[in-house]
Amino acid sequence: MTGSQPAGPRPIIEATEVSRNFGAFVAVDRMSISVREGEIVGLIGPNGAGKSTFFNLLSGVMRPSRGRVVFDGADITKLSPSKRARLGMLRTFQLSREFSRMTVLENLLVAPQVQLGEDLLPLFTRRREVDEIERRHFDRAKEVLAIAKLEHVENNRASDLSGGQKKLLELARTLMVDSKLILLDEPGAGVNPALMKTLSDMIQMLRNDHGKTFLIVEHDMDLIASLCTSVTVMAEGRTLVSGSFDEIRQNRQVLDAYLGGAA
Amino acid sequence: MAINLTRRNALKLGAATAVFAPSILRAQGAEINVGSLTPNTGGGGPFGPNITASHKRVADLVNGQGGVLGRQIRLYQENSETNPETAVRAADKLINVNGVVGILGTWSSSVTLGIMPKCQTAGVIQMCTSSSSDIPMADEKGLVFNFQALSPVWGDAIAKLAVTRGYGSYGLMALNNDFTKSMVDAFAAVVGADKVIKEPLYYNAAQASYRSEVTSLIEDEPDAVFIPSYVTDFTAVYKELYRQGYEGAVITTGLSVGPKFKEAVGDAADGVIHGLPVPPLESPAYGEYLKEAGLEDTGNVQHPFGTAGRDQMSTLLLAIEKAGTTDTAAVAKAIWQVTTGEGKRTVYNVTDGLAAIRAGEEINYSGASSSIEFDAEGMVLGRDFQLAEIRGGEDVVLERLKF
Amino acid sequence: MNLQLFVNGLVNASLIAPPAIAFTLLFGVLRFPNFAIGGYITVGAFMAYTANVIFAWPLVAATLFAMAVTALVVWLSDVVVFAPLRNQEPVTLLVVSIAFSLILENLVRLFFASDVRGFDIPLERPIKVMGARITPEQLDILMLAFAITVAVHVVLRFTRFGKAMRAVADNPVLAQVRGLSLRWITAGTCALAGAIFGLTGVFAGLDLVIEPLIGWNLTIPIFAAAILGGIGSPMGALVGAICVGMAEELTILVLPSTYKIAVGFLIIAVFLLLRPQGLFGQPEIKK
Amino acid sequence: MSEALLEVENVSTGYGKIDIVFGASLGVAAGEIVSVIGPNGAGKSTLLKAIAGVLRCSAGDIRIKGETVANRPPSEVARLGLAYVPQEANVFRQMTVDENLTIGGWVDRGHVRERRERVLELFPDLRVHLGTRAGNLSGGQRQMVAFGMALMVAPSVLLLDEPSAGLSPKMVAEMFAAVKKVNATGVAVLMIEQNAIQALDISHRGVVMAGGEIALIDDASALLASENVSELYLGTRR
Amino acid sequence: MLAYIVSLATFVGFFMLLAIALNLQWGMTGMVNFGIAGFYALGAYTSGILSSKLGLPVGLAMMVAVLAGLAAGAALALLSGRLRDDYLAIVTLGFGEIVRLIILNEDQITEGPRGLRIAEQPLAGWVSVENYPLLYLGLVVLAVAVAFALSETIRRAPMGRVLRAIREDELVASVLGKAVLRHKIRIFAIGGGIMGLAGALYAHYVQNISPDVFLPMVAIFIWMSVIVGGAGNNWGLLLGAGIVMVLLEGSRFIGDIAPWIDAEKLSAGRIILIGVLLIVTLHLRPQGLIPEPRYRNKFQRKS
Repeated sequence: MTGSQPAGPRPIIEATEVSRNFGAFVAVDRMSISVREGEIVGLIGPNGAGKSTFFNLLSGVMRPSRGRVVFDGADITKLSPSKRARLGMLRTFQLSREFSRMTVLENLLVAPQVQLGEDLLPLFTRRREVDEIERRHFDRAKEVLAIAKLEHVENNRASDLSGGQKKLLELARTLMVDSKLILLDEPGAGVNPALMKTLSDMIQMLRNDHGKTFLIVEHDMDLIASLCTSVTVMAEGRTLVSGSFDEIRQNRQVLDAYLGGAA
Repeated sequence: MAINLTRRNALKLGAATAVFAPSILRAQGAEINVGSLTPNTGGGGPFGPNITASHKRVADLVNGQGGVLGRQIRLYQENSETNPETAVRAADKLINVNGVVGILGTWSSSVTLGIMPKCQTAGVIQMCTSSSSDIPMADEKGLVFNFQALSPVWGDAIAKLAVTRGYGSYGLMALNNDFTKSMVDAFAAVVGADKVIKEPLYYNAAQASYRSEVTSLIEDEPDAVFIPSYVTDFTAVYKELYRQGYEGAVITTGLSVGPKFKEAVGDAADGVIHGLPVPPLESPAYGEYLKEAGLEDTGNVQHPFGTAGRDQMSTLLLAIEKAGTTDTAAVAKAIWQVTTGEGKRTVYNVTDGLAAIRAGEEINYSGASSSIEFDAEGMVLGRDFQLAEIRGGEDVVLERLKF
Repeated sequence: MNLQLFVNGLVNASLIAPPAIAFTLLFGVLRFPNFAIGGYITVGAFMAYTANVIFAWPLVAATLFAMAVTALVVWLSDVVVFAPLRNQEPVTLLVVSIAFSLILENLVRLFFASDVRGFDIPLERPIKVMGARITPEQLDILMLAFAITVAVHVVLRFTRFGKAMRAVADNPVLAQVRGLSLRWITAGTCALAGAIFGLTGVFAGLDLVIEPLIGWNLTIPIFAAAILGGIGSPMGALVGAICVGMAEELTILVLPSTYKIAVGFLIIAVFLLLRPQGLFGQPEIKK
Repeated sequence: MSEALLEVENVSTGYGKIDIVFGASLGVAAGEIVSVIGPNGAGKSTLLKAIAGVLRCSAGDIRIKGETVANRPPSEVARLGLAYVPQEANVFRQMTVDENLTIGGWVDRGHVRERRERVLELFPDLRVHLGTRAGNLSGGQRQMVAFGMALMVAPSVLLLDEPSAGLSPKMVAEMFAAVKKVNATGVAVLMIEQNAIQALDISHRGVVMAGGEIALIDDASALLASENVSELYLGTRR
Repeated sequence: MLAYIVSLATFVGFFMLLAIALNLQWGMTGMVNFGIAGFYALGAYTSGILSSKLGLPVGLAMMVAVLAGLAAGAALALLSGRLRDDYLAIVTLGFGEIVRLIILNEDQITEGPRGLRIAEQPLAGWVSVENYPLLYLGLVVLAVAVAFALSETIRRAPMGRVLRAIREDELVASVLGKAVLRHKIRIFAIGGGIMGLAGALYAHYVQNISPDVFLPMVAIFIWMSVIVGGAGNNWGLLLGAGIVMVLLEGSRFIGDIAPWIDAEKLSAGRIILIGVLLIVTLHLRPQGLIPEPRYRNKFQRKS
């Protein structure tokens, strides 16, 4: 399935025959996927195809019933979400989840991993270093705020943001982190078309300038078309077909199950 | 930072208390301050109010007659909630704000012992009705007077009656505290360990059910069960015993089976055997107490702790008059002088006692709770002990023991 | 002995199950664990006492009176105390409800003092069933408790009001948007739960003794039962009540009975570690 | 255009004491679809919540069929014939689809049976799921249940907050078709959409909101044609 | 009078220590703890038994008490750290009750219901007996200051930020790579240690402790302090602890002015008063008297 792609850079994440069932219901059924460094892979499919569950399996929020997930050459099937994150895998959520009683700025500052100042002892013994790191994060946060067009609300509580702003904040948070792979769960849902441009520019820039890899679940076909190097269509818990966007949009099965007559 | 804040709080406190300052200062000048710390709520809740009332009655009486040493008595009453945590802070207030010479009326041993370090440091007299044998040990300055027989005495007396009834086997169950535990030990020692069916069962107060405890207690069908306890938990336990069909004898302390118990369980109360230290019913002091408290003489014990409250306050005031000062060491010494010893004039109330002292007589106060004689450690020596059985909803006295 | 312990456990369960269900119902609509159950039960017990002993009403009439008054108290407490604080975190409201329970308990103490009391009905001797003893009164309690559980289940599942209650518990904003009056459904739930608490007060007064702490002493077992059942499910609460009731009684086989309360807690802890969502629970209460 | 069923006049509203929407006015007539578009944070959802009675208005008036509904509880607003479908949390997750529909018909319980049939005709997929808990449905199916619930009362005004969010392209088309079908029976529809172009395609008029204010109200076709609007709010990609 | 104020201030100090600890656990991290009395008792009994029965120097005994609280906190969080709020409430409450039951029942070690007498006091003999309470108050104030400084440092540092993030949304925090459980265990342990310290200070101050002191009521008062003062705010809770204690104690004076009020009614009234205070405060100031400060980055002002 993924063999149709030309041999290129090594795969950053590889899921092999991953399954997950809830009782008798099989949400993800022997699903396999492979994403290579620098790719932006779109994961699309009808509602209820198991995309979100599959994301949960990749990011460690759920454990697969069967199958194996390899990230950057290491088997991470049984690792906790935080350990995966520290290896360089990040994700966002479909319904944005912000730290609601913290300010927008704080939401960003909390994101960078393994901060010295998060331990107790360095607060007393290595104050200067802690401050330096903090300064660096602060500067970075300012840049990210500018990119995400959230500067004017940096001191607002995250709970006061509108739905679309929360989405942006969530994406912005991933920019604070040094990661290799970013899993985006419907980044475009509820985002205004004009902002969608900002969003797609951000993703492009991250890939081109920073060499990041993306796996994106999305319904907005424009976004998928403009960003993705390849697309996998999921239905009923497994891969229906994968290939380039143009190949996909010609596929009869895909048209019937997902795109409908519209595309 | 925090130092500042504490200071600020302290200032705020100062401001709050300053409101009361005038009365406090006046009190310290002319009046004699006495503290009453009684269990008006919590485990001692059923008994505290009687003690409180007794303290107040005696103080009012004396004030009406011109006070002691020509000074009025100012009584400060606090609730210990039968909780040593609260009691310590209440004692603190009595000692440091009200400047009391003595704290009267503590009931449970943990409260009496809990406030003892504070009282000892400040040199304040304590009068209590507690039964822990730790009390004399903890009292290093000879300032503590106990108006209650220690619990082994209870167990001993009750057990002796049980033996005369010739029960073949006993089940033991008790509230989990010092008072009842040592009573169980004393009881078992008298009836003989071989007659005790199994290890005593201890339970905590305020349980949501006592079912399985009772089941286990009567499993081997002992002839009699001994359950030293307080009224709240005993009532629940007894109901359970009755409902599980126990037909043997039920023996407990008199504390558990007051009128409220009889009211609560009705006719089922018949047959319960109980004992407790009692006022000498024939004593004039007890008769006077009943009148003061507005009670009918039923020929039965009423207010076992209320009578002690009367004696505490009376004794303290007599001793102050006798000592001629409120210096606590002197007053403590005078307490022995006005209660203990032979060949003195016996008085039954504080009015007569004060008159006699002023007339230069040596007196021996004989109280409503006992004749009030203290041993060298300040523990009351003799209290009558009454054993009774409930029949037809009334206590029928089986035996009255003198110690 | 073991059969007797089993019966003991059942009687315990029948005391705990109805209030655990009522607690669960209240939780659904009020969206926080209302720990004032202790206060409510105490109020119920004392109201029944007042009617039965002071007004000399028959116990059944006194019980109905207690149920009515307690229902009113629960509703008023929501309107006056809890409703204005609805934006607070559940844990804050939990602390407030404990404070409110203390207020109720001490109000009762203001009027009735701390004396022990009992209803004006004679104690009964047990009947023997296969060697285990149970009194007719306990049998009544047992059957009533079971009837209440079934009734609540039926109401929730099949009646219009029951569906409304579930809808409000599920999604209060949407329920309002669909035309359900939050005020009336909350009032109805409070009244239903209150009536059950009042009845529990009577049961407890029959079983133990009537005193201001009567409700507080039952609070932990009730809460534990509701948690074991997974808050939100009446049938779960029943099963939870049976577990807690049994656990408390069977402790005595293993440990000194002074550790009774501890063992109850330990079982809950172990259980929660193994199955954090309760017996029948659906997760998510935090926001 | 006939007289407006829903009138919003100078409404200011928001969360707590902070207003997010300032002096908004608009009207929707029977048989009309009006789409509200605008950037994130413009106050579109907030305005809808105020109309439905979920939020209080600090100023202004809202009328349905001439009767003031501003600051009345949502249950009363619903009884006056307004059906609001929120964007998130729009079904009772613990209840079955059938129960959801029953609750949907709460204020008009005489017609539950026939209306359920109508909803099932509109969304045949739901028929096999009647006994399923709504929480276990897929996102698209939930959206149908939410929409279906609103149709259980034969509303005169329908408020939809992003009915197409999270739906696959195929379902988006189905959803819009359903909206159109309902509208054809004379229902006034006010809806928020990010999928602005498709939404305007089926709308009669469009409202552009920005910064908490109504920037522009015009015919849908005019908005689609306007270069300004499309650059600012519709995205340049078409 | 002064002596009383000193003594009351000392008690307020114990409350403040407990409140600071609870604020670390709940106010900042969102971990519910209704077992405060258990940690308090653990500290009190550890220090009391070690110094009075085993003759350890008081300072050392108190240090062990802190360690005991620390260890208990860590263990409890390790076991139950993943539980949701209401479940954690009952598990911690259970912990508190179990500690109390053990103290009550294992009387060979703890003296059980009759209570443990502790003659030993820290720095005894440094000053005269009359001035000792003042010295002790100084000691307590020092402890409060240290705990307060620690808590404020954590709150302002990246550590506090992570804790708040965990409070708001554990899953997101973990997806961002934060070791949620480790953070929770650490903060629960620190809180436990502070509570243990409070217990040890209490024990050597009152010199006679019994299981009745450590009822769940203690936890209720501390919760009230934190909520009234303002959760998440260290200054607020100092104020809250002060108010609750002053009201609790200050209402005693009502009996002095109005001696005709029955003592039983008065004490019922006092509890009612405290309850009403909590409810009224929340009605008037939903975030507490001093709400949690909004975060400002220290670099923000400069830029």
